[in-house]
Amino acid sequence: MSKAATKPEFALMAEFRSSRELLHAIEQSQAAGYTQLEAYTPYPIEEVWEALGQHKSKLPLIVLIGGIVGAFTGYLLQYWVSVINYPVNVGGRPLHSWVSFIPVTFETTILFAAGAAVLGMFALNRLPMPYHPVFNVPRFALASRDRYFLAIGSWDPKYDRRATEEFLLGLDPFEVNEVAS
Amino acid sequence: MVEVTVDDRSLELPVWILPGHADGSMTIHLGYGRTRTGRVGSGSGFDAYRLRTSRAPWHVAGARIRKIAKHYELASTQLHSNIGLAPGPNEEPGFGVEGVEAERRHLVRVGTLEHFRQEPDFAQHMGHTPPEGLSMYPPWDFPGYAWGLSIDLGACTGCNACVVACQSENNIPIVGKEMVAMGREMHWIRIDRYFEGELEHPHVHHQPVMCMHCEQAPCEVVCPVGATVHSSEGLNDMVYNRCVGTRYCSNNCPYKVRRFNFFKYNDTETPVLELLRNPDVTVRTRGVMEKCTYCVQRINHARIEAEKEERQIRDGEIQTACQQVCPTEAIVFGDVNDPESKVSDAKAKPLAYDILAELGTRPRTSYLAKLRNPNSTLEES
Amino acid sequence: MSQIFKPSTNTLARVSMFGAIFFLAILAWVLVTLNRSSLATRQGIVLQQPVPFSHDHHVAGLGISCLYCHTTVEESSFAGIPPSATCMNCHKLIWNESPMLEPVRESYRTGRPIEWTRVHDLPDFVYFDHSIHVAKGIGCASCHGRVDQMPLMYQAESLQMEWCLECHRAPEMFIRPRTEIYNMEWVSTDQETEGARLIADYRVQSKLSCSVCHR
Amino acid sequence: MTAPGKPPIVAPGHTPGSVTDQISSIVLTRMPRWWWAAFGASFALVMMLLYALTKLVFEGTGIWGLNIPVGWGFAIINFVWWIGIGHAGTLISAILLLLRQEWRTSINRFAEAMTLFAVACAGLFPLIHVGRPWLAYWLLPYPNTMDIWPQFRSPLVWDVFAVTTYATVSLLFWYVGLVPDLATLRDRARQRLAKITYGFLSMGWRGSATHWHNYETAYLLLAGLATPLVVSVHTVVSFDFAVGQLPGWHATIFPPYFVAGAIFAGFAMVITLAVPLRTLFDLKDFITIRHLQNMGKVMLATGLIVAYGYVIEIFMAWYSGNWFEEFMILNRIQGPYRMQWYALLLCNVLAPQLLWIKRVRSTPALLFVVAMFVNVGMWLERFVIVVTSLHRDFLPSSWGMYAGTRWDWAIFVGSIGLFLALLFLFIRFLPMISIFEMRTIVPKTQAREPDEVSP
Amino acid sequence: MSEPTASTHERSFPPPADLDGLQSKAWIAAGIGIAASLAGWFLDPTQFYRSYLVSWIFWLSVAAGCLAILMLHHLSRGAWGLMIRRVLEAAARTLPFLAILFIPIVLGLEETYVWARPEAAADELIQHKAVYLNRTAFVFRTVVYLGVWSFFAYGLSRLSLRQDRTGDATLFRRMQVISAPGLGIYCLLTTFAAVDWLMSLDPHWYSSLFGVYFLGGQGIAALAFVILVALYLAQREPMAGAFNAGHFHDYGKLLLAFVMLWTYFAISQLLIIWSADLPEEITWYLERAHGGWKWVSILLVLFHFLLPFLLLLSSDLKRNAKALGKVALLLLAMRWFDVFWLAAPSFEHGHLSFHWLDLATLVGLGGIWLALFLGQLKTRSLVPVNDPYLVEALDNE
Repeated sequence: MSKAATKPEFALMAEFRSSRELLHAIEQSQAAGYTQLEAYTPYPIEEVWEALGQHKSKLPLIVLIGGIVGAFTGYLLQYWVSVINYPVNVGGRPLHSWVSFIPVTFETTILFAAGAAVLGMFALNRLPMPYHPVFNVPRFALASRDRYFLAIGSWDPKYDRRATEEFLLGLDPFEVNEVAS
Repeated sequence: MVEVTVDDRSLELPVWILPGHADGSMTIHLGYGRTRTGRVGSGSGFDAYRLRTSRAPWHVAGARIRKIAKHYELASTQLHSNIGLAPGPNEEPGFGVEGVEAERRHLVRVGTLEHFRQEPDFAQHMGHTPPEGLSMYPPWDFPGYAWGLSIDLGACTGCNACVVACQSENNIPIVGKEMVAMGREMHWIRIDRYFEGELEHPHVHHQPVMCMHCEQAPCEVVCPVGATVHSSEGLNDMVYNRCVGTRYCSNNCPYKVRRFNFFKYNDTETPVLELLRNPDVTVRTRGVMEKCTYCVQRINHARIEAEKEERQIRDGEIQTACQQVCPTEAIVFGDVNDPESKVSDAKAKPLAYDILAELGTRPRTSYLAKLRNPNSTLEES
Repeated sequence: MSQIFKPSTNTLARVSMFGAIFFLAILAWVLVTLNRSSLATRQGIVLQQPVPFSHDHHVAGLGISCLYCHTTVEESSFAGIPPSATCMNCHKLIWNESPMLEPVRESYRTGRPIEWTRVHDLPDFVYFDHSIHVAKGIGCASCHGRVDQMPLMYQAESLQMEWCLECHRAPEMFIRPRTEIYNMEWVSTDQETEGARLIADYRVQSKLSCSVCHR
Repeated sequence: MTAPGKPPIVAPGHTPGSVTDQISSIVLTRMPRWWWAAFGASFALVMMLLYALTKLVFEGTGIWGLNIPVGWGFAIINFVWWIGIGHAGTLISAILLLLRQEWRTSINRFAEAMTLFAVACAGLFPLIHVGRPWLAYWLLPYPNTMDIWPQFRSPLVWDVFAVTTYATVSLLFWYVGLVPDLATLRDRARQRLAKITYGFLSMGWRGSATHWHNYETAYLLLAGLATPLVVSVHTVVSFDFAVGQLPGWHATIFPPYFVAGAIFAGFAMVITLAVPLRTLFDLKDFITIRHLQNMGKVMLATGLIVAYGYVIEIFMAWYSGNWFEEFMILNRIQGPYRMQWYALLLCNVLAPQLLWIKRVRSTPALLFVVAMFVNVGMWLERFVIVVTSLHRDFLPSSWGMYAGTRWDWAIFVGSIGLFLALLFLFIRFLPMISIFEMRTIVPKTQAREPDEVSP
Repeated sequence: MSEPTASTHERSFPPPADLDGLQSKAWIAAGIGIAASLAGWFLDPTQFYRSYLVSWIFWLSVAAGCLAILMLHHLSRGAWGLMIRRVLEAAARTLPFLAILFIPIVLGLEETYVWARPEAAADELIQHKAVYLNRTAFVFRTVVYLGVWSFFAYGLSRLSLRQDRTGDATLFRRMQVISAPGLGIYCLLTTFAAVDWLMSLDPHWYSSLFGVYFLGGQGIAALAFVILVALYLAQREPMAGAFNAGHFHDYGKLLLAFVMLWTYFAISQLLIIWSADLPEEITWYLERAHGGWKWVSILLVLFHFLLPFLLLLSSDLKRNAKALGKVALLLLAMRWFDVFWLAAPSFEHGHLSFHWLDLATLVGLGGIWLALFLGQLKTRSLVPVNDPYLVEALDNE
């Protein structure tokens, strides 16, 4: 995967054998002043994103808004249809049969909230993104098996191709790879 | 089946044993068993003309009857021949309970004249009638006309004229024996028959049942597309062209008066049949529900005429098809908002009652209980 | 593993997602439009007739009243298509040799009605009554358009249920004095107040119950 | 972590690498011969279903055994049965996730897939049961030229919303759960087409910390939304019956009792599928006896709630003093459909009591037998509710009998074929066990450190 | 099958000393409440019996609900219940005393229950139910309910205590085995108890969901009470160090689940009855939808469901013990309103009226009950120290 060397690389990526090593490496990198870090793990590890300084996801708020919008959409649709647009006497029930409108309101609430959760998650993760420079590293396939990767972005102010590689090698990784962009 | 032999003439026939039929006699209907009457008439029933002679055209004596090892399927809209009577001793448990149940549910209410003199409104106390206006919903107003119907059970003789009139007025398809045997008859009005008393000599009561046009109709609430809703005059409208055919309304109808087009029963291809039909009533297609409309086409016609003349519809101006043909005038239709109307008059009588009133459906069709004035000496003999 | 996709796939992925949403929106719009277009309603489409009868010529040109031909409009649910005899009242004398009118003369001779192509054809489950509408102050032009300007007849309105409801929900916006029923050119100066007054005068009950039209 | 005396939820000796390889290899290698036979058989049933449906659409609902007192028959029974079966999938995934029950991991994926296919089968029936299926879209609220809308007081409209929401959310939940695994398959696949397909479907998942963080939040929120949704769906289905006035349908206990019945049926179906699959695909390391035991317990618990429903229904029918209610129960016990009722009691009340015995819960074959009883029993329960209530209601003059015709049966059996065919396709193309979640729990359940993996 | 490790023994959890003070206060409250109630009994015995019934059912719901939660905890083997197990056990052990406190209700049966009055003989429907609704059967059943519940409460408590002493790891399995049928029996009996005590106040009305609705309410009552006790204990040694935000988060989640469950039952019952509009069923709701009762109904919707539901959605609130305590207090108060709403409209069939006896009996019975509860709580270690799950439970996040 040797791309044209004229382009600057995207990042440097170190491969670790355990999550403990990865966490240790994150700590060390942050201590060394690196800020543009990203870790890749085969399964979700709360400590890793906590270590990277990600605490609260925006998603719950998005879902809450989705739910509220859904509830209003559902209820107002039924109200408008049954009371305003074409009011009809159905079995002597009142036009505004609020009791009967509960189930549909509930369902639209859930539908909108769940939609917000999924779309929100993909949007926050900037997906879909089928192409990404990290895939240029052949061993990155193991990130979906049992290996843990730490990448330092080349746009990090402290980034220096040489020094950073030295630094990463000093963390006892399995391997350090250059991520071509 | 049995073989009936009169002199040297014999005929194989199916039998249907009815309570109250005179001992040692049988009734055979003429007019069936024809061979060249077209699609519907050919080959249906048995030709009883073979048994009669010009000497005694209506009665034949000395017939002999013999059971034979053949079976013939009969179709009836009312399979429960013993309604109003207890199940026979040989019947399987669970079968034959219709009679007991019908009695217990006070569907048809009958009293003697004597009883009536003592307690004129006895019929209203036979079932459980909830207090008026008891509902979770605020009341609906029917400011203009409010159509209603009353049936006098005392006058009804069970002649079936209403059934036939309704059928021709409303383009109701004839579905044939197989469908009737499956429980898919299409009559909008049916006559429930009840026997009361001993099997040997019961009293027979007839109760015509059609759509009750309930003010709080259970059928309407459950229709997902609003194909059955209430009109401003209190009719339970059935909009065939909106119906998608969930049959939910029929399931939820306590009176089971709705009828479903399981197949395309109406022949719309044969041009000559177009002339057969009433142009004022939609010919229903396959997959839709239908039921009694109180002959809404007649109501609409009368309303338009009255409106053009800028007057109210007169009482009696609208006659439903069943009312029109009823030889005993058991059926009365009209505006219940008008206190002077005949129908209001009927409904105000002490004998008036609603069936299944305990369900809170508030039917617009009500009944007048039947009164008998038995002669005690005759009764006992 | 190695890279499966090119960098441009990212753009493609996003574009295709928004494209799909856009496509669905367009599809919905097309369906809605088609449903209301003359493809579905036949609105505005001039139909071929056995005789090219011009309402323009007869109404605007000659000043014949609607009622001259559509005689039952005030009494019956149907306005009525005139028998050939009605045509022949005049055409015995004028244009009585015209080859264009040969079908009329033939019909008159043989007694077989002319098979006109129906222009305003409601579905069979809809029951519309002309007489009550005329009696309550709905003009011919309200539903049939400016017939006096139609050389050949076409359907002026969609005749869809929403169109019927438009008037049934707010008849005061469409009602006119009874004297102006057959006046094709009549335009109200103050429809709202005038309409409300007429509604009261004519005791108009604009029914919205299903069984009024469907039974 | 592991409590004393409990079998493990993953067999010993597994590492994140080994679970990844073993599960993904099922999809990435050839299918065994039996798969083709089984798929072929179920595909044949799908063809039968299509034939029967064609007949139905061309001739009408009359080819079924329906009549006037009994306006609903097999179609609605099957609908309720299938949608009930669907419930276990979402429930295993969502509730057990919320309750932090890690044993869910190895069965959730395929249980969710089961949900989707069951909902697909269920969704078929309301569509085809109507007299004019080509107009079924009238149940959807969309602006139209008639200016008419669905009637929102009808439970069938609630059903439309509930079932479509359920199908959509289940699909999203399932897909979201699949994304990391699709990335795994993308990374393992050898064929170019497979790489591109899995790559496309995984949307470029990288497993970065940011990804996982949002992902975990989303998954948890979805679980939190899916749980009340599952409850609501069968509740709405129960409203189809309960809001009517018909004795045997109108009972306030119906919502919780239907939900419990649905979970009961759903877990029975999961066991019915899991027992053979774990043998056929050699998944005993992941779907262990512990899973079967736990599912047995859930079945027992929900079975008891269903039995509670029966008891309360009978008691209240008497206590109400309402003769229609009392007669309805008497008719179940003595009426012409009494055998169905007794069979239902045998299948749903008596058979599950075997699950009190640990031996039964730990023996796959016995568990399978009990699950089959429950599958049948829950179908019968819906038969009893739908048919036995309808056939003798208020007016004895309108009573009648009902029996399914061969077309009823063909469509029912065909829908089972459709379900199985979809399931076999799923097994062929997607990992039936969540790989990334197995990777998550392996380090916790195994004493060893993942460091020991060879590169 | 590991023997408990030494680490669990290192800490002990004796009840804090100021429980005694609290108990004394409870007795004082009981004294005042009882005195006032007695005065009320002289003035207006009918009102006394009715208020007493509501108060008794309220406190019983808390105690019996605790038994249910206890069995649920054993059954699920969850670590969440360990920290509150002793509270649940202590509350459940008060059940026999509540049986004694049932005696006044028996004495005033005719004042509260229509079917117990002589004129009920004229009512056909009540006659139909007389086999079930009569004085002897009613008392017998209540004795059975409380007897069976007490049996389970004491059985589980004893095993739990033995576990403290012996550390026998098989005991928790035995408690689980008891809890499985126990919970089933509990639900069935509570259903009938709800029919007896509350539904039969209006002997013409019936709803098959009623028992489940009552069960849902019991869950809320018990959890709200337990949260308040946990909050109290968490502010004192030795539990101050033991309780953490994670525990309250779990209780908050459970409380939320029960609030949703209760709402679900309430809506289901209303929707089914509202939609069918059967005259014999709707009377019960009509009584509660008119006059002042309408406002109590609205109060329940707002504060038994809407507000607690929205608040409990927030995980920050659930992790904040004090904030959670406030929600729990609100819900406990709403539990009383719910019981009142279930019972009182059936007494008067008319307008809403609060009586000072409602409060007096509530305080009197509550004082007695709390004192009994604290007395039970004091007798044991506040945490089952030898449970194999304890380590996991203590560092629950």
